[in-house]
Amino acid sequence: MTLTAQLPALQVVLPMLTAPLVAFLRLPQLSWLATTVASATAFGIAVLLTQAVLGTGTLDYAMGGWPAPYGIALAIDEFGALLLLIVTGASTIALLAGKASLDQQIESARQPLFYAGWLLALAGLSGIVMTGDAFNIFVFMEISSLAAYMLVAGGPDRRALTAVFKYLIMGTVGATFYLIGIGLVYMMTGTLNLADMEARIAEVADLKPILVAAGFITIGLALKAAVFPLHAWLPNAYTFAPHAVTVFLAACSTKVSLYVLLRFDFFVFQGNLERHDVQFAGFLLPLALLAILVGSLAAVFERNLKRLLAYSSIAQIGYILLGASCVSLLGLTAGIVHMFNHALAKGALFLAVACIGVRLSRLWVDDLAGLARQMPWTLAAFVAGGLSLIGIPGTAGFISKWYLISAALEQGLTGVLTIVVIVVSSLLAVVYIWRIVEVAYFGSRDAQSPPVSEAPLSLLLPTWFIVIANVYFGLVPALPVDLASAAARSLLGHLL
Amino acid sequence: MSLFLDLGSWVLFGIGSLLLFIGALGVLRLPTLFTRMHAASLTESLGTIAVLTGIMLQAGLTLATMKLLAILLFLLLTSPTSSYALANAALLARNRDQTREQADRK
Amino acid sequence: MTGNWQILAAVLLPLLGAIGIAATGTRPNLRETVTLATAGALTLIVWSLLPAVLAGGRPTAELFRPLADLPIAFEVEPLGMLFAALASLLWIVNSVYSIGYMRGNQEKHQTRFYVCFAIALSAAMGIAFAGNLLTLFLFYEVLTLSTYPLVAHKGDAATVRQARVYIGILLATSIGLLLPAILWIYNATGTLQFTSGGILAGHIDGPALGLLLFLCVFGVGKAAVMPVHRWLPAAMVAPTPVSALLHAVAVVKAGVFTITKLIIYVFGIDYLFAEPSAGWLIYAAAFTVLAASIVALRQTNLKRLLAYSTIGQLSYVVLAAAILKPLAEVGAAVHIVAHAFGKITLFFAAGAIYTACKKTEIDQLRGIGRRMPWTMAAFTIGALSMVGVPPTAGFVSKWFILAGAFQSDNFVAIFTIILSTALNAAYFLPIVFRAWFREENVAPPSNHGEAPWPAVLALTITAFLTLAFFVGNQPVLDLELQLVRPQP
Amino acid sequence: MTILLAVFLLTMLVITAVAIVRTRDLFAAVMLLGIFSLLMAANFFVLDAADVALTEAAVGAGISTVLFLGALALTAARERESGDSRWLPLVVVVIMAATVVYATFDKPALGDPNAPVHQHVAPWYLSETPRLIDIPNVVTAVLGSYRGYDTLGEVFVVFTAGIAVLFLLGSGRPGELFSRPPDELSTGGLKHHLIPRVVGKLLIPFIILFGLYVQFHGEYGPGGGFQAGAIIAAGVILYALLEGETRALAALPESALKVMVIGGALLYTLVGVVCMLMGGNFLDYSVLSTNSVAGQQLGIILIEAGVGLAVTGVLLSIFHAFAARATA
Repeated sequence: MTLTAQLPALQVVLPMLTAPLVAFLRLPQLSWLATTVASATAFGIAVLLTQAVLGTGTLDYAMGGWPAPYGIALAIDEFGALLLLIVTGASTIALLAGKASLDQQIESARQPLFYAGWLLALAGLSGIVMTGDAFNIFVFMEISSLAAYMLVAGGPDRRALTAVFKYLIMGTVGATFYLIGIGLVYMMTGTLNLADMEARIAEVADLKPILVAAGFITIGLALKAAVFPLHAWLPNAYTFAPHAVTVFLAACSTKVSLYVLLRFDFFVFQGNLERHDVQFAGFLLPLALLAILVGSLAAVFERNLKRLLAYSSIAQIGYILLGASCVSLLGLTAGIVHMFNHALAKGALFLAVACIGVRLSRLWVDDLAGLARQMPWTLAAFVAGGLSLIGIPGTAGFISKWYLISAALEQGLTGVLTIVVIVVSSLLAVVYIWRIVEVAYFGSRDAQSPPVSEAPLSLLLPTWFIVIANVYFGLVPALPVDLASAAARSLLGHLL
Repeated sequence: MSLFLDLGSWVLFGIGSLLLFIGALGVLRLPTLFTRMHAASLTESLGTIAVLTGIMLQAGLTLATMKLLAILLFLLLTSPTSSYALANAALLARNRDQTREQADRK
Repeated sequence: MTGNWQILAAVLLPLLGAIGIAATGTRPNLRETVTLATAGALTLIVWSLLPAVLAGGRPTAELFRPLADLPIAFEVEPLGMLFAALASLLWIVNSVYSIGYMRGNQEKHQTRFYVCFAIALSAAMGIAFAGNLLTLFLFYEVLTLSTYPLVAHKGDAATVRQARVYIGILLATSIGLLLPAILWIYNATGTLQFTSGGILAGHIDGPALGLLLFLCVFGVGKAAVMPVHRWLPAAMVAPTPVSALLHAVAVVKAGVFTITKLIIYVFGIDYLFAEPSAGWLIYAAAFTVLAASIVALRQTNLKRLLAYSTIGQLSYVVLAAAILKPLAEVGAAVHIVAHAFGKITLFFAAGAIYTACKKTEIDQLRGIGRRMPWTMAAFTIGALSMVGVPPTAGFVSKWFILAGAFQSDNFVAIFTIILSTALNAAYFLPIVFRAWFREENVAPPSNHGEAPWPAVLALTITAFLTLAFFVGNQPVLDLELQLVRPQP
Repeated sequence: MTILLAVFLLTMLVITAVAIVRTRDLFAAVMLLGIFSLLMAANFFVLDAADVALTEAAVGAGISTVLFLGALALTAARERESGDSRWLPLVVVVIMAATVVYATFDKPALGDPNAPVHQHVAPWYLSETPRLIDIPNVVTAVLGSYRGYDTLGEVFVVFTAGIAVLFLLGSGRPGELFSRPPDELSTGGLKHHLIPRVVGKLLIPFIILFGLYVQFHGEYGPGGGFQAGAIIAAGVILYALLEGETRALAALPESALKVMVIGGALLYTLVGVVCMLMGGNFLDYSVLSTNSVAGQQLGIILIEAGVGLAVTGVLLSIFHAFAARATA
């Protein structure tokens, strides 16, 4: 077997293998280095895999060499490749940028364990994305969740523990729901392999256990993905986590859950549950719209910088779901592209927050008064990220808005309502981003507060790298759009 | 022969069940912790012995009997010990409470 | 990045200039040299495109291709050529004036000012040369964002509040109305390419067309058609060179330019003319013209008066475009130029007065003509141009608009133009009268003369241009008549 | 008879669950949780899932109880009255229960040989395992080889939990897992009580021996690394309770625990990597030996050893982290 053929396995095994080695290192600096190298290598593997997927289509890998329904199969299609890029990319950038910030927030003695947790989260998330097996998803979901709880709990504020407790309870309930659903499906089909499940479910479609399973799986994953109104755990978890962790998790963790949700609801259940698209439009569309409005409104009235961005994330998750609930090629493309673009925009914003966090201990909007003069590059990056979030043309955010509105236009009259909501929430985004920009640029700094210098270069460079990526993918979005439309096509395979 | 064994085993079952029932009744009806423990620990040992011996009679001289014998040995060792530990803990806790009360009164 | 190098240079050069300005921020003289050199070079490049366009050529260029069939691409056509030529020319004059004004008033953050100015010019070039709606929208937003720091320049609480109104209205209308309109058009026609004769024919008709026109007209907030005009008076908190930029060089011009371009190249004049549901536009424009003039009558602050005058004058352009007759479209284009010359002169004069003696109210201007004769002479010329008196630029454009209105017997338009001319005279002439023929009622803080020489030089040039355009408007007409002449 | 037993056990389960929710005494809740696990294990046994029953008994009733008690030593023993209404959770739980009951309406009967689970993958496992792997306990074949990747994931779930606990409760010094208890305090526990010490010392060797039996007997009967790890860890914890932390750490020192945790996790992963290096897929044990069946068996033994090591190490580390915190 060539190395290329082994890449799918290596993607997960590499961070997994590094984690125990990193965990008990005596040198914190070395543990960071090892983690970063592993993460960067994982990103490299993800790039190679994406190339392979774009070249030859879905990659399959039989774990243990056992054929599909009997063993566990990895299956990476365009959707998975896109998510892998997001996960590994976010991890690498957050590690590169987060060094200075993490050194401040995590005691050096606890760092090796922290980085081991980071690698486990990375392995867990990539594992979920790659696998083609329902139970395997659960196992890796557990790894990533446990690791994520730990990373969030690393925050210096004691309230991080309360936040994590809520996150843990909600996450466990979500995972249990998912497991119940899987159990029911297994009872009716006798298989755990997603592709096999999809084929065998046809015989038992619309029986009660399958219906209930679909409900449990959807709700469980929606909980993990913080879909409104199951989002209560998210704001505080993002707020009190160490800044670098927020960058990492905000960019990818909820998206991975949404990815599983879409794979189940479209790939496994779509063709078999009667009038499935109508259910989507009936249940998820209103939720998505509400998420967008409520999240944006909460962000407008929030005074804590990180929580503000967290509420904005809830709204953005709504966008992704909105795209999916159009149940059309364009809509799914929009939702999936937005996964990528939102990761870019939120990544840039939270990185800028990390830059500020290195210099300021309190992160309320008022604390930023006049900061733009002292940290011009950081605030400029924040503005750029904000523009992308708003969806100004020339940034990545615009591309997803464009596809979303196009998808809504296809829907006729209900689409008009959708467009109104998108437009209103974009305007709310203008309001909440602009409030910060205004304070930072035109507020005056408290005379007593000590002078603040620009963030270290090690943080600024990755931040600006992502900012430039925002612009680049706003102008040349071929890669995410191609992947997303291919992914949408395969998800909708049954209906096309 | 087997009839006698059967009969014997059922008698043992009856005795064991009765002892366990009395023990349970004691746990429910007796007034304090120590008296309740007294009821439970005493009857439990004998009751278990009776029931397990009954099962052994049913099984005859097989591997199962050997396993049951091991279980019986295990139970005979652990159940009094755990009773002891429990009583000890209760004693310590009561002492602690009393010292606390005395401290409160002062 | 392919195509005509001049177009790409025109868009990218100001950006390079902005970097240069930022890099030389600590040395003001060098910084100003960079600004002027960039402005000069830009003007040369833009004007070098003119012969080709006059000869009927349509140079094109492409920058990126973000969406499969929607490139960020440029195509120079007469209307955009005119706008770009105008904006680049006025940038030089405005820069000269800015140097005088900013130094004269010892403004802070001058580097930021010049950087944003340069970015705004880049955006203006992008708007002017945009080959499709997406490109236009992109640069339209860049223009909004880059002018925000200029408007909020002073940075105190009141200024920031007004700047919030500015950016709020402009972003809200563009994202809320224009973007859905663009998507609608794209969804219906499958293209966003600007095409002679429009692209909508056969795709959208009836009330939907009226609705789309509504989205477009009010989505282009920069055109300040009432009721989305509020940002323009709010932006008066900005330094005067910025007001000049907003009112004459780029921003509002970009607005009316966009509407005119949409009407000609997306809706199509003939298609829209035949569609009764689009008829409301002329009323909206007429209402704005008259209402703005009436509001202007009641202003006591000179710059606010000028702002409301601009709102009225902008709607002339919209009105002209909405007449939907060839001559009126030419009039719309010419009025963009004419109003630019006149209004920049007026603002330069207002800024010069502020720099010299910190006067902002109309009532304080009595007798000021004797202290600042050059400035007030230029102001007078600008005011006459606004009213439309020969021999000023304003007369030329009004002539064409009226001719267009008669072409279609559009009595609403004719009536509006006549009445508003009277109103314009009613609010401008008293100022001129007071400045020249009344005694000073308040003693100035110092015995001042004219403003710093760069400012006076700049306003003299623009006043001269206002006069010169009356006789030398032939090139502009040649250019713009291509709009209505069938393509070879 | 089986049905009767199942109904009885399930009824007890519900009663215990309700009691756990209702009690405010957290010690009582912990004890009830132990009972709950034991009932659960019995239930699994009734359903013929002996492996699961063993794990549930060892982990749920054994280790978890100790860890809960360790946690209680760090916090209060009584639940604080919370102002939140309990109605919403109750409603949610009732709806969920009703939904699950609703879902069972169309389900195949318990033990129905025509149920999909008995028709698709399972028969293949039963018929092919003798040929491919040749061990009597098919469950071990499934867990160790067919779905070995899942098992690897589960080991890492345990590992992650251990890392998380050490991160939160650990010593905070580089290279040290948990703070050491001061020596004078280590005289606590039951060290001066003759009866438990004698009985404990008598039992501990047998517990460990049983653990090893479960570890290596996994190919033939119920058992395997998870259960064995939990049982051995329970034995060591018992020793720690009787003799004090310090003696337990002397018997199985921190460095040994570290080796077990890292070594266990790495052993499993590296077996997979070696398979890759030898030309197979990840965790494809067939290539480990010239004979693919022998390779499979070797692989399973190795990874089970990894599981056992890692689970023992992690559980003990977690226990020590809690205990050290409680005494310190």
